[in-house]
Amino acid sequence: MKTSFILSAAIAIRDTILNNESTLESLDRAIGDGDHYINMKRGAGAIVDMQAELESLSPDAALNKIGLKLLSTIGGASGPLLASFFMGMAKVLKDNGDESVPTYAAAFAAGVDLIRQRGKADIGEKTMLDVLIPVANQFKALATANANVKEICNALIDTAEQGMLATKGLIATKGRAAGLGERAIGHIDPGAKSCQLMIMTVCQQRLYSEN
Amino acid sequence: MKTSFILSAAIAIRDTILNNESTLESLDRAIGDGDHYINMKRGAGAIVDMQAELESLSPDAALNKIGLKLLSTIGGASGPLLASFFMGMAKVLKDNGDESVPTYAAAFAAGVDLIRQRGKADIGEKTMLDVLIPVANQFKALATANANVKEICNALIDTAEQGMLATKGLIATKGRAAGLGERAIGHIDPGAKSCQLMIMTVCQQRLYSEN
Amino acid sequence: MKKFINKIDDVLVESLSGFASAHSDLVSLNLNPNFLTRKKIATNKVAIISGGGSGHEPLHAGYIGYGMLDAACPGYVFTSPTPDQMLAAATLVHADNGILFIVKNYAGDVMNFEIAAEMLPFANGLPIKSDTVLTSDDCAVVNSTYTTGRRGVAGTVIVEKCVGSLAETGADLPACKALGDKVNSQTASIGVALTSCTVPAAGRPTFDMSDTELEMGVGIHGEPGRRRETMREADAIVRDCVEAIITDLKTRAILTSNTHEALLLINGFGATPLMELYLIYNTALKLFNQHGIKIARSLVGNYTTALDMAGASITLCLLDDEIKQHWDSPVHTAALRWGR
Amino acid sequence: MKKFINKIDDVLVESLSGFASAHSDLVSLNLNPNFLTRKKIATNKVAIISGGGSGHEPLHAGYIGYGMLDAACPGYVFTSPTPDQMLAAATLVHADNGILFIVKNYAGDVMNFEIAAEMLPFANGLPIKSDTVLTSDDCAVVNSTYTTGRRGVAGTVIVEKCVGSLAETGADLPACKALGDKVNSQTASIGVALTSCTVPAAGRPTFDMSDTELEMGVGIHGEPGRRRETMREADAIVRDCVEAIITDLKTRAILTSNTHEALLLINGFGATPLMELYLIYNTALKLFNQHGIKIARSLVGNYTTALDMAGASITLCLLDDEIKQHWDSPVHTAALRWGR
Ligand SMILES: Nc1ncnc2c1ncn2[C@@H]1O[C@H](COP(=O)(O)OP(=O)(O)O)[C@@H](O)[C@H]1O
Ligand SMILES: Nc1ncnc2c1ncn2[C@@H]1O[C@H](COP(=O)(O)OP(=O)(O)O)[C@@H](O)[C@H]1O
Ligand SMILES: [Mg+2]
Ligand SMILES: [Mg+2]
Ligand SMILES: [Mg+2]
Ligand SMILES: [Mg+2]
Repeated sequence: MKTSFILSAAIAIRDTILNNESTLESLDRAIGDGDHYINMKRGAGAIVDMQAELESLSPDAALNKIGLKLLSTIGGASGPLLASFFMGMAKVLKDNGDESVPTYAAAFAAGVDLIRQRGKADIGEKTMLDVLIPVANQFKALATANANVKEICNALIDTAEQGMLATKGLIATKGRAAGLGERAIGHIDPGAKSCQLMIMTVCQQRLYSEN
Repeated sequence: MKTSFILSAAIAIRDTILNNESTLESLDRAIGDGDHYINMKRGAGAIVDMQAELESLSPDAALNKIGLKLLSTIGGASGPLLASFFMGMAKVLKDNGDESVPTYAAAFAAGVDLIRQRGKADIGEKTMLDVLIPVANQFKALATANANVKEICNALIDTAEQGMLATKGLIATKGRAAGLGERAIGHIDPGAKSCQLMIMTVCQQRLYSEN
Repeated sequence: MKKFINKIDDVLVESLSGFASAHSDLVSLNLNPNFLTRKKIATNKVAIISGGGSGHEPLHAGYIGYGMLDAACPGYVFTSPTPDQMLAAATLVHADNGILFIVKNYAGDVMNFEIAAEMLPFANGLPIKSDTVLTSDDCAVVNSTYTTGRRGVAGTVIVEKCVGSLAETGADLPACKALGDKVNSQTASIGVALTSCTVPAAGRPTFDMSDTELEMGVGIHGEPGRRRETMREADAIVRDCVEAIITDLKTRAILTSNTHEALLLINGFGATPLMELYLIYNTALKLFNQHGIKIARSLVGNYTTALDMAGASITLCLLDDEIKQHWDSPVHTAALRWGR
Repeated sequence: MKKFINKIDDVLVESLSGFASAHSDLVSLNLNPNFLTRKKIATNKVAIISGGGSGHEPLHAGYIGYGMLDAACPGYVFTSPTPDQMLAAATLVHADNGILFIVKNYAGDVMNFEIAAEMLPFANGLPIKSDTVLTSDDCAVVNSTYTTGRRGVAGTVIVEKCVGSLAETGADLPACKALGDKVNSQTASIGVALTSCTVPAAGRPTFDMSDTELEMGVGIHGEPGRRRETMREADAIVRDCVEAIITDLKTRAILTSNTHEALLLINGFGATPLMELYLIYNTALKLFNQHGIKIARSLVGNYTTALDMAGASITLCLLDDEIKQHWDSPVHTAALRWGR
């Protein structure tokens, strides 16, 4: 992975967020406090704004810096969680180099693991983890099975989408929607949606660069 | 005039006020603070509630008591003004007996005069006085001219209506609407409307008892 | 209309009862006629009594207590109280040093308080002296000899605070009246409504206003103001308010020198969040500074409301040493408290 | 959406600047990262730092000052602040005696403060001790091992007041933490919304609600509550709230004896007039009395708001001598002041 890929992915993510304003906003209005879109937009914008600063860094250093930036920019629940993700990823890349698919998978999993620890949450609690954990698991499995980039990307896009949709049927036991009990059922979790969108965007980006 | 007439007139006035809720309310909403109907209803209701107390009194004593009751019941601008009217009337009746039409006309004029003094207002200022002053003047003139009850009542009903309608074209220089300048034009003054309604009601009452 | 009320006829008494219970250390409530006094009647001072229609809370009952009012007479919502209330309140406070009524300049309030003042000497056979300060700080209504004049709005709080402070020192009735008149004349206010209020008994908004309009110069009863305008950004709205205030103070030759100290009150009408009020303050402060006015004292919050109206008013009171001293002095009421 | 704002991105800083100017005798504002401290940094005491999303004004900055907070970190509207804000604030206050964070129990706030606390020892090379009190008074959310638990709402003000008072006496960090936890556990709140709030950046109401509905158990960010119900008279609404509070305190075995003294806080969410809040108080007082609870202290007003939401919350805090003493002690902040 090159830092330039991170930078173009960041731009693509920012655009995806902006294009999904009403979706993200209405999901968080329904079972949260309505600020998830604004939070994500602020975070994504801040990363795009640091392009110059990131360019010259190694991918792990860039990801770490992205994590720190998100930590001081987003706030709310999603801020520290997404920050943890990038910092967890950065650490694995730093320790293991950044050139093999299994390393990427391990890095992704490490990022998700830090979210898990920070949020004291797990799969099935109607959070972003319902997207991230299945994706991390599948990424690892496909990397181990030596799947090619195209297979991996397509699979992760699907898995993210399924995880996101699955949150619809769940009662929340973490985050702001946890107060809602049964009333949360029928609504997709906003954090799950934004993570699904980001995964989709990065995978598509990777697929394009493949062609 | 008998006290019994005052009592039945009070009931008729109360009913008229209740029947004109939306008219009175929307007039005061437009150029005032929206409470004129509530104020009039409260006052009229209080008088009806004191029937037992008033029955045994002479007409002048009853009117004086009505004035005092309105003073402590209505509040706002209309309270002290209407109270003044009844107390002014009562004084003339007390001093002059209560059996001649000219006395009634003088009493009415005295009541209106007290309103004028209390409110420091005159005709043309877009207040209840735009109804009351013309009515008082005409009442006096007709009484002097020995007009009969029917003529007087019909004339006063018309004059009250004209005075009320005339407030529509005026800029207010007294009362709450005085702050509005040109914006008051096109709206009938609520106090003028309620006075016109009350005069009409009493005159009709008198016309029925004539038949 | 959605409000926390039971029967409409009970709103006032239930609310007053709640107020009196919540502040039972400070006030006593009398019902029928309705008035509130300090818990401990103060003696050897001019008694300061105010009152007016309800719906402007914390005005006036919230200002009863040490350093401010001795009693307050609440009328029905937006309806001035009746003379019997003022007489009963006056009879209960210590009146040996006379009574000063502080009355917002509305025909109804003026007349009802006037009648009370006329009846006062006969009320309990004692020759009680009284005088009245009419507050008329609203510069939205341009004064003229043809009108009953300007309305009393949020500046009333400053008058009550300063006069209350002076009365506490044992000053006599003419001195209290003089200070009240001075503070009133040095004060100018203007209000802006973003929504109407809803009188409970009426059950619907006093006026209609679209989502793209505002009412410039609105009264605290929802009376229409100078004009209906297009909604715009806060800075532009505040600028117009500040200009109106400056023009008023200059026209009345109150603001003459190039620099002046002042008290700036940003008052919420009931439904406007503190966040917005402080934003208004931020802009007003800068604009007044540009006019050479140094904001030496501030007050931001809901002090003279119009039920559930969204909107705010800006009040500027030019300070001199006397007014400043009486503004700063200790006060202990439900809504304004410092120094003790 | 009609609000007194300019550019949406500037709302927070403009409002904070206005607040800091209006209370320049009390607070200092630092921008980027955003935090406020007391004007005069207090020494030789545990520093009490709170913070949270904006839109709940006067929470928290309005409670900075003698007897309450040392600093507050405001996030964007309804969004918890970020760790750099807390670190910067902690670095500026006197931290020799340690820092107590008071944090409303929301995932975002908890995590951001947690990270700040973790980073604190490394922030300036000094071994700064810190601890955290999580407030969780909202009994609308039934606690369970499966959830992150109850939300912190208006009871936070009582925790901040009492802990702030204790810290002022020179008590150490564990003592402050213990009092905060105790006050929190003895407190229960529940809120009712009559309208939604509108987040400025969203530009439209967080939820839709018809003219005949209310939201029982709403959160202070407009989070849905226990259930959508039919609008009804105040007494019936208040009765349900009181029952919820009593049930909660009994279920948690906090309310055990037959008689108990308590503090009753009726908190407006931003757009509800004082008149209605006192009416609610009146009913709540009677109902709690019927449950053997004597209301020994009261607070009625907008203390923990949800922008422009019409609605109110009821908070009951069971008092003991220690809590009462710390509630009564002098406090001098923008929004709560007595005794000095
Ligand atoms: N403990 C947690 N673990 C994992 N994800 C969480 C947790 N709490 C909240 N989230 C995620 O955060 C999202 C909300 O983010 P956001 O709206 O930005 O913050 P906030 O809830 O503070 O307003 C939720 O939709 C959920 O996916
Ligand atoms: N100075 C005055 N002289 C005569 N009538 C007046 C005067 N001021 C007000 N009014 C009358 O009182 C009416 C308003 O009464 P009301 O709504 O009950 O009182 P308020 O204006 O105090 O709310 C006006 O429509 C007007 O007719
Ligand atoms: Mg959110
Ligand atoms: Mg009226
Ligand atoms: Mg009125
Ligand atoms: Mg949030």
